[in-house]
Amino acid sequence: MADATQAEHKWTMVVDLDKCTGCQACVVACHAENNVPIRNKSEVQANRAQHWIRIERYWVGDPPAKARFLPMLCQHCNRAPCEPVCPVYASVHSQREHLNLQVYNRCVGTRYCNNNCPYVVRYFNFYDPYFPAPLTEQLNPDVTVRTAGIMEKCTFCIQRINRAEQQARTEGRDLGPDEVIPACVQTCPPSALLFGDLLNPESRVSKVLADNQRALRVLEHLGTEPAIYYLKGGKSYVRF
Amino acid sequence: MGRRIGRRDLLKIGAASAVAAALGGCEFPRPWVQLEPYVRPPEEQVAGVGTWYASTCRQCPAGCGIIVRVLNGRAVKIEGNPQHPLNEGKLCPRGQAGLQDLYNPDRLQGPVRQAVRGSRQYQAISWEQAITDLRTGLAQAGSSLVVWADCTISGHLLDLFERLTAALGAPPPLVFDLYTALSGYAALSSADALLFGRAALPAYGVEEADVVLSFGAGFLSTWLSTTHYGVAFGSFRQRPLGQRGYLVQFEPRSGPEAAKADLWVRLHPGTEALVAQALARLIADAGEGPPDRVARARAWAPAVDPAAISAMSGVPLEDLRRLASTFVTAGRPLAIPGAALTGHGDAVAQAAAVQVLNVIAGAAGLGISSGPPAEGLLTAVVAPYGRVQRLVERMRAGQVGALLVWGAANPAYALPPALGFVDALKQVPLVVSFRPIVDETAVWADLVLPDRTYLEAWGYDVVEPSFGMPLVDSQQPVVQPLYNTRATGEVLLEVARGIPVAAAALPWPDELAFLRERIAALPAGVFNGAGEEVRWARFLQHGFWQLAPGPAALEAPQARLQPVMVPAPSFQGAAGEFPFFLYIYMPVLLSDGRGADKPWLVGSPDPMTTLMWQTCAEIETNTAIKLGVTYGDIVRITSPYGEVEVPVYVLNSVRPDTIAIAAGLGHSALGRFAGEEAEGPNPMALVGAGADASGASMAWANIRVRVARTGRRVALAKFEDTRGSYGGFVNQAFADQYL
Amino acid sequence: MGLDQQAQLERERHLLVDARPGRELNAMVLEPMMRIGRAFWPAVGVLGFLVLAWWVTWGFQMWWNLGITGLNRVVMWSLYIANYVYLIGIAEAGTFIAAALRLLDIDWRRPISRIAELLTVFCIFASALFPLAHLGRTWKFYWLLPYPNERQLWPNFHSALIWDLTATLSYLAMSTLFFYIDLIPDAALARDHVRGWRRTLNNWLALGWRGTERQWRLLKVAQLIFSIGILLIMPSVHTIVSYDFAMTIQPGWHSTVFGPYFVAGAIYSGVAAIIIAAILFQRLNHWGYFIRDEHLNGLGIFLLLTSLVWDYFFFQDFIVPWYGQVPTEKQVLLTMMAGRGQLAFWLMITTNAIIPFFTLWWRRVRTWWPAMLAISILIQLGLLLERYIIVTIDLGVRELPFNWGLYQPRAAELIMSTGAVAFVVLGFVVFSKLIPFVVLYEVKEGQFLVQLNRIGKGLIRSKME
Amino acid sequence: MAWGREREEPQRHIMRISSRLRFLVSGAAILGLLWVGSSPRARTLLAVPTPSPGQPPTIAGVSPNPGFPPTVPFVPTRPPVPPQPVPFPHVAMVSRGVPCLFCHSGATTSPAAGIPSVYQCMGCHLVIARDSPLIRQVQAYWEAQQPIPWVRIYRLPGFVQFSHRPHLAAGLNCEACHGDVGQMEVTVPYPAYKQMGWCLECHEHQPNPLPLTECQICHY
Repeated sequence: MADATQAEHKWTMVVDLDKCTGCQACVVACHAENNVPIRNKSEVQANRAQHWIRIERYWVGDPPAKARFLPMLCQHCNRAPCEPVCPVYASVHSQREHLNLQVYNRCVGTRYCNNNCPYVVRYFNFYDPYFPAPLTEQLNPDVTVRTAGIMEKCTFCIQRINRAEQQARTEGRDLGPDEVIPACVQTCPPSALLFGDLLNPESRVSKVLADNQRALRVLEHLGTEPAIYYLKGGKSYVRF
Repeated sequence: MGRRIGRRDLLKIGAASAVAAALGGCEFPRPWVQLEPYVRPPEEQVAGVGTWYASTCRQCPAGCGIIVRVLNGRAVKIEGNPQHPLNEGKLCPRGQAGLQDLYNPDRLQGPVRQAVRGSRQYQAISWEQAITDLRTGLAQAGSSLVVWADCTISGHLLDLFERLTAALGAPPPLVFDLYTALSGYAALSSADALLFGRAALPAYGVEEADVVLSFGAGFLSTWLSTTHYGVAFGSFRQRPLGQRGYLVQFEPRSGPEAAKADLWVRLHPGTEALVAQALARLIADAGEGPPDRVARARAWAPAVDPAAISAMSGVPLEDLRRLASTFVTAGRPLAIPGAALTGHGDAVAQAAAVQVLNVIAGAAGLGISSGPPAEGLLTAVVAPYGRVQRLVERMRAGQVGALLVWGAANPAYALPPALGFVDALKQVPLVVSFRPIVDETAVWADLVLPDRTYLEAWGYDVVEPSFGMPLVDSQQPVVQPLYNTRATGEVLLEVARGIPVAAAALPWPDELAFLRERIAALPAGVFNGAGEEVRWARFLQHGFWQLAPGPAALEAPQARLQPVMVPAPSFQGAAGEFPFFLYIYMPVLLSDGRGADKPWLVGSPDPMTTLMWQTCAEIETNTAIKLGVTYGDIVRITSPYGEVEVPVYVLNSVRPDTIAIAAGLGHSALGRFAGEEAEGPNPMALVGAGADASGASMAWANIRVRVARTGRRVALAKFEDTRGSYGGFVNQAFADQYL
Repeated sequence: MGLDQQAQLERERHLLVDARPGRELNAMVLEPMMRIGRAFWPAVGVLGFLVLAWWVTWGFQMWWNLGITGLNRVVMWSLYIANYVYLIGIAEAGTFIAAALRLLDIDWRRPISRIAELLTVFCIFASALFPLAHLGRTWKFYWLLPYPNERQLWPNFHSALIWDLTATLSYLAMSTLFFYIDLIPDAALARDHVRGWRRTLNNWLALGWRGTERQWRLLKVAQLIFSIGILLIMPSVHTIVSYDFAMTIQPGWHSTVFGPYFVAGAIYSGVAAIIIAAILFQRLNHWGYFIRDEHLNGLGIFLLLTSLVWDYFFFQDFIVPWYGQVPTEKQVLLTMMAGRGQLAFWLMITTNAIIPFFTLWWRRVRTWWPAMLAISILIQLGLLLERYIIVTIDLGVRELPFNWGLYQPRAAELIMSTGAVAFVVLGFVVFSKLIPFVVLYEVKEGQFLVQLNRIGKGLIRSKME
Repeated sequence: MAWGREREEPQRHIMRISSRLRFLVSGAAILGLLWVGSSPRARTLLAVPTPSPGQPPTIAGVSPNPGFPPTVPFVPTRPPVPPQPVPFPHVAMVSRGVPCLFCHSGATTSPAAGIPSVYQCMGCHLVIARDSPLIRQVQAYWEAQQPIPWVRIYRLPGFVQFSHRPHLAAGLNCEACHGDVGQMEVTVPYPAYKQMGWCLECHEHQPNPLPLTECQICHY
């Protein structure tokens, strides 16, 4: 769908699986920044937990198996499977930001996008969100509170991107290399998450991804061209 | 929270501020909202533009710096303070969730009195009334007053408490809570005192180490300064020149540390310290590695039999040998004593036994720490468990006239029921809780005088451990107080004015005056501040005050001490009757239960079990098959001291002979989220009243239990699909490809 | 055996040679239409209640939103979509069969084709409501329609859902008109022979039919056009329905066989449904004269044929991923056969493949109405299960094994599903009292065309063209 | 070949035509009803008209949002004017040369233009026009140290993330969106308010390398 040549930015995230300690800081930060409701127990028991970014825990090797953490959030695919299937263009691609958008007020809730999302990172509001006062005081006014019947997903903190861009535009300058930083990246203690503009050679992600042997993208064989690169675990030089 | 929200609830936000909050996804909002512009605007605030205030995180004693985004008078986001040397702009989930302490719907809105303890019938009273009651109570109690504080107490408040108790001739405040108890604060600092002659919490330079032997230390989840260790772990994994640290985790259960470790040694519970000693012995015997290290090893290694220890711990001898040589030949090896080994035997000796490895390794990997940075500034020192036991005795004997409980200490929840704290409480004439929310202790209190949350209150905090960077954090209110609450400092000063002896000791007009007087004593720091006003402004602006580095590393002891002897682990409960070992741990999100009242924490998945709103007993697969239980079966777990009923989560994160239970849930109070929505056991019910041999910490890690089926089931509130994420060729193919 | 005996035998066997006077036939058709039996009002009450429950549940669902269903974050399509595919399958088959048999000029179609067409009409109305019921914000359904609006927005014509909408609506229009055109002469008949409000109704429906030469010619032309049109459109429509699944990259759905596979399933379920309806009318209205063994036999053979076709495509649908050896695709098959879906799966195999195959070969079975009724009902169940498996079980297996899931329907889905079926039955019950249910003019035409001729010692049925 | 035949009778033609007409007319009527019911434009046409500026404010026709989702929400294109705590005449200020940004100072720096605080009002009106009845009301609020509960007139739905700052930076003046408030005795919304197409008319003709018509510009 998107054509990289006419994009202003290509927002990209790098996840260093070797550093991620699965501490859930990104999850909570995302809840705080994006007004993602916490679903109550009965909802979670019905497998309706709602976290835009989640830490998937897998076991590798023979018992005693080792646990591995895989942070999974919207991959902002360049060729996103969720986009062509939406009948009302609620899931569309941003040419300028090179992002995969979910337009809440356009969504009618066919949930077709989630069926077609191999990463299952799109969440549906089965009920209206419930924030008992004064928890409402915390809601971030820059982000829409989604009502029931609407799909939602990680936006790469588009509100932060827009704020930074408006700032730069009104100051009449270009956006700095690492001026934008989403909530999850900002809080990640071991800096397992990096974020930046891949079209800007000065950005951190560009430097990290420059001939990086460990970089891979999840389910790339499906041709989705995700915007999130994962750095597969490294090896120690310590002999044992 | 799946219940329907009236859109008007959301609209209140719009009404409360000059910017209509974004709301109501896709319904058009009601035609009109009312605006509430300022009468007299704070000059630094522009409607619709966030203002960042620097403060200190008080979710755990570490003292990370935070900056809070305030928009139209509402705190909307907490971030790490990028300038702060401890967390370098990063923050752990508990710190992120601090906002839900402030905006918790179950907060008390003013002082209340409870006529009948435990009745939960609170009637609101005026602050004047409350202060009069407290004053009379204190006057009657006199020297039999006891103050019980939480380790996250602000320095100035602790100072005021100390002055008050001193004036009344009462013992100094007791600082004790479950977080520090399950982290082994007391034992760890005593171990440092034993080895290095200075009682200070150890702090390890993980970022510099290249080999880290962690003996059950949860330093990435919930232990000492989690966020700093998280930052350090990042650089530990990615050292310059493409080097990568090597982490070995000795633990019966796999937490995030074992998951991230290059080698996870599932050793027998309770043998961590012995393994450390065996490693020291092997280093001394092998003679491999740098001569100075070998020399120190010969000097320090106790006379233990590695073969016996390998048999006892289940770690093969050759593995021990290889680990020993890896450790001694590494550039900057490091050994970290964890919380688990401070819960049984002689806690101090065991912690010291691990620290000995650092002594052997030399200064590089040694624990770094520093003393109190400035005169007149206080830091909370956790009391040894023995003192708690004695206090409970005194209470039971009726020798305690009044008990003031501040903060999240919550002894009624934290202490093992076997200790009989709640019964002893009945003998205390006056019990006052200062917690902003009614917790299990406040249920048994006569007065609840809600303090302000740390986002509404003043304070300072001496960072401990401070990793060689002596720091004083500033804590300032970022929003107007929500309710009719009063800072406990103010309450104390107010109360003291009516008690002659105390009035002399506490002459300050308000706590801010006292606080600024303390801060004025700060020596010149890295921020140049000419004059008190400027310095105070900088202190608040930056959120901390960094002083000239004090005595950096704990230097290795000069005199050769007696080698620390560690007894073989002894367990409470007969092996025949109680076949399983109980492993209690503090989960990342709930920690010791402070997270249970915050939906963001209790409703977010645990990293290992992916459970939300629940904690389960983690049981290894084959064990579960033997017991004939599976996911969600409720089992009754019985220890010599008590029993809990808990659902099963089959997880290969534990040894077959171990059952792991997370602390933090099982609340009977603490608001709707912890008390009603969340379900899980409080593993402290399985713990005995006894302390370890050194009396530093409670004996919570050497308990045997038995498991019995109840036949009941509960639906698990889990995130993962267990069929998918365990085994199966799909899972294997996926893991091989991407993990 | 004498000639008159032979003639007697032929008459018993074949409707078309068993000509009766027009008045008698009219009476046979119109009498049950006029008679309100004892069971009628109770039946209408029960069915009406079920339909009402359907609408009330839908109302609740719009108020509380989809939380009241059993959907979860992994399986976000469920019984609603399964019902949609199932009902529209029956619907398409109904008219398709009527049209196909007419073009092939198969004579046993004559009495039963109206049943097939009515089936279409009701089923397609019921099924068209399910995509709306499954929307998160049903009250915004019109955003799927291309209409000029102040937002300057149009629907996404890349989306299979839009194709689906278009196809369904066009088929709705087509089949309704087809049914209506066939109805006109019979409506005129009813108009001429009944009294009361039914006369007024049929008067409207008859559109002033007088049976002139020109009208008949126009009718025949129209029927021809619509038959051909339906024959062309039906496979395409149901292929498009299958594209809702085949166009995704979800393992188990991403299959090129889905198009013909769905079409086969649709015809299969349609034939079974027609058999059920035919038998019920034969029993309830005592239409032993119109619906005879020869009809059941013909339908039975047709059923066996479609069953075999379905088996073939089903097997195909397994073969392809099996050769592919993609882990997730394999996992889908395993989950169906040995995993969470196994009960439904093997039940479906039994009802759809095994039972028809081992029974329908024998004429005795095909003409024994209880057996046919039982088999057809089982096939209906099996085909609903098939759609259920395809939608929910496949969707429970995702590329990331952390996110597999299981869907379990709750009361809402069950009520709405039964309500939909009740709606179809209710439609039949009510309409059977409004319009003639046998295409009488076709029967008469057939009886006019077909007659017994004596050749030597035997009697031969001959049909004049 | 047909069964049964009868002779054509001329007068039947009329009947045929009339019946065909019946059929067509009824069908057309049904389709038309469907169309009207489904188009939001049609609903907005039914909306309550605004009193033109100068007419006394009325709250008649304020439709409480029926929180019930299934109905297409009733969105009056021209909402009626609510009563303000102080009937503030913008013309009185603007005609005396007070620029908009003097009171709504946030517009250049913030998403929100902001409402002046009572403190700011009194900054001038401690001395200016002290004894006008309206100012007296403001003084009452000031003495009580109470905020003036102004009612928001210019509102966007919650899912529109509007920011004043870039619009002013792009050189728009206030009247472009708010109407000529400076001439208003009673502040009424701009007629074409809240229509996305109306925003797009401007947005799609921007000189940016890419037109400002992408969804994430306003919706997130």
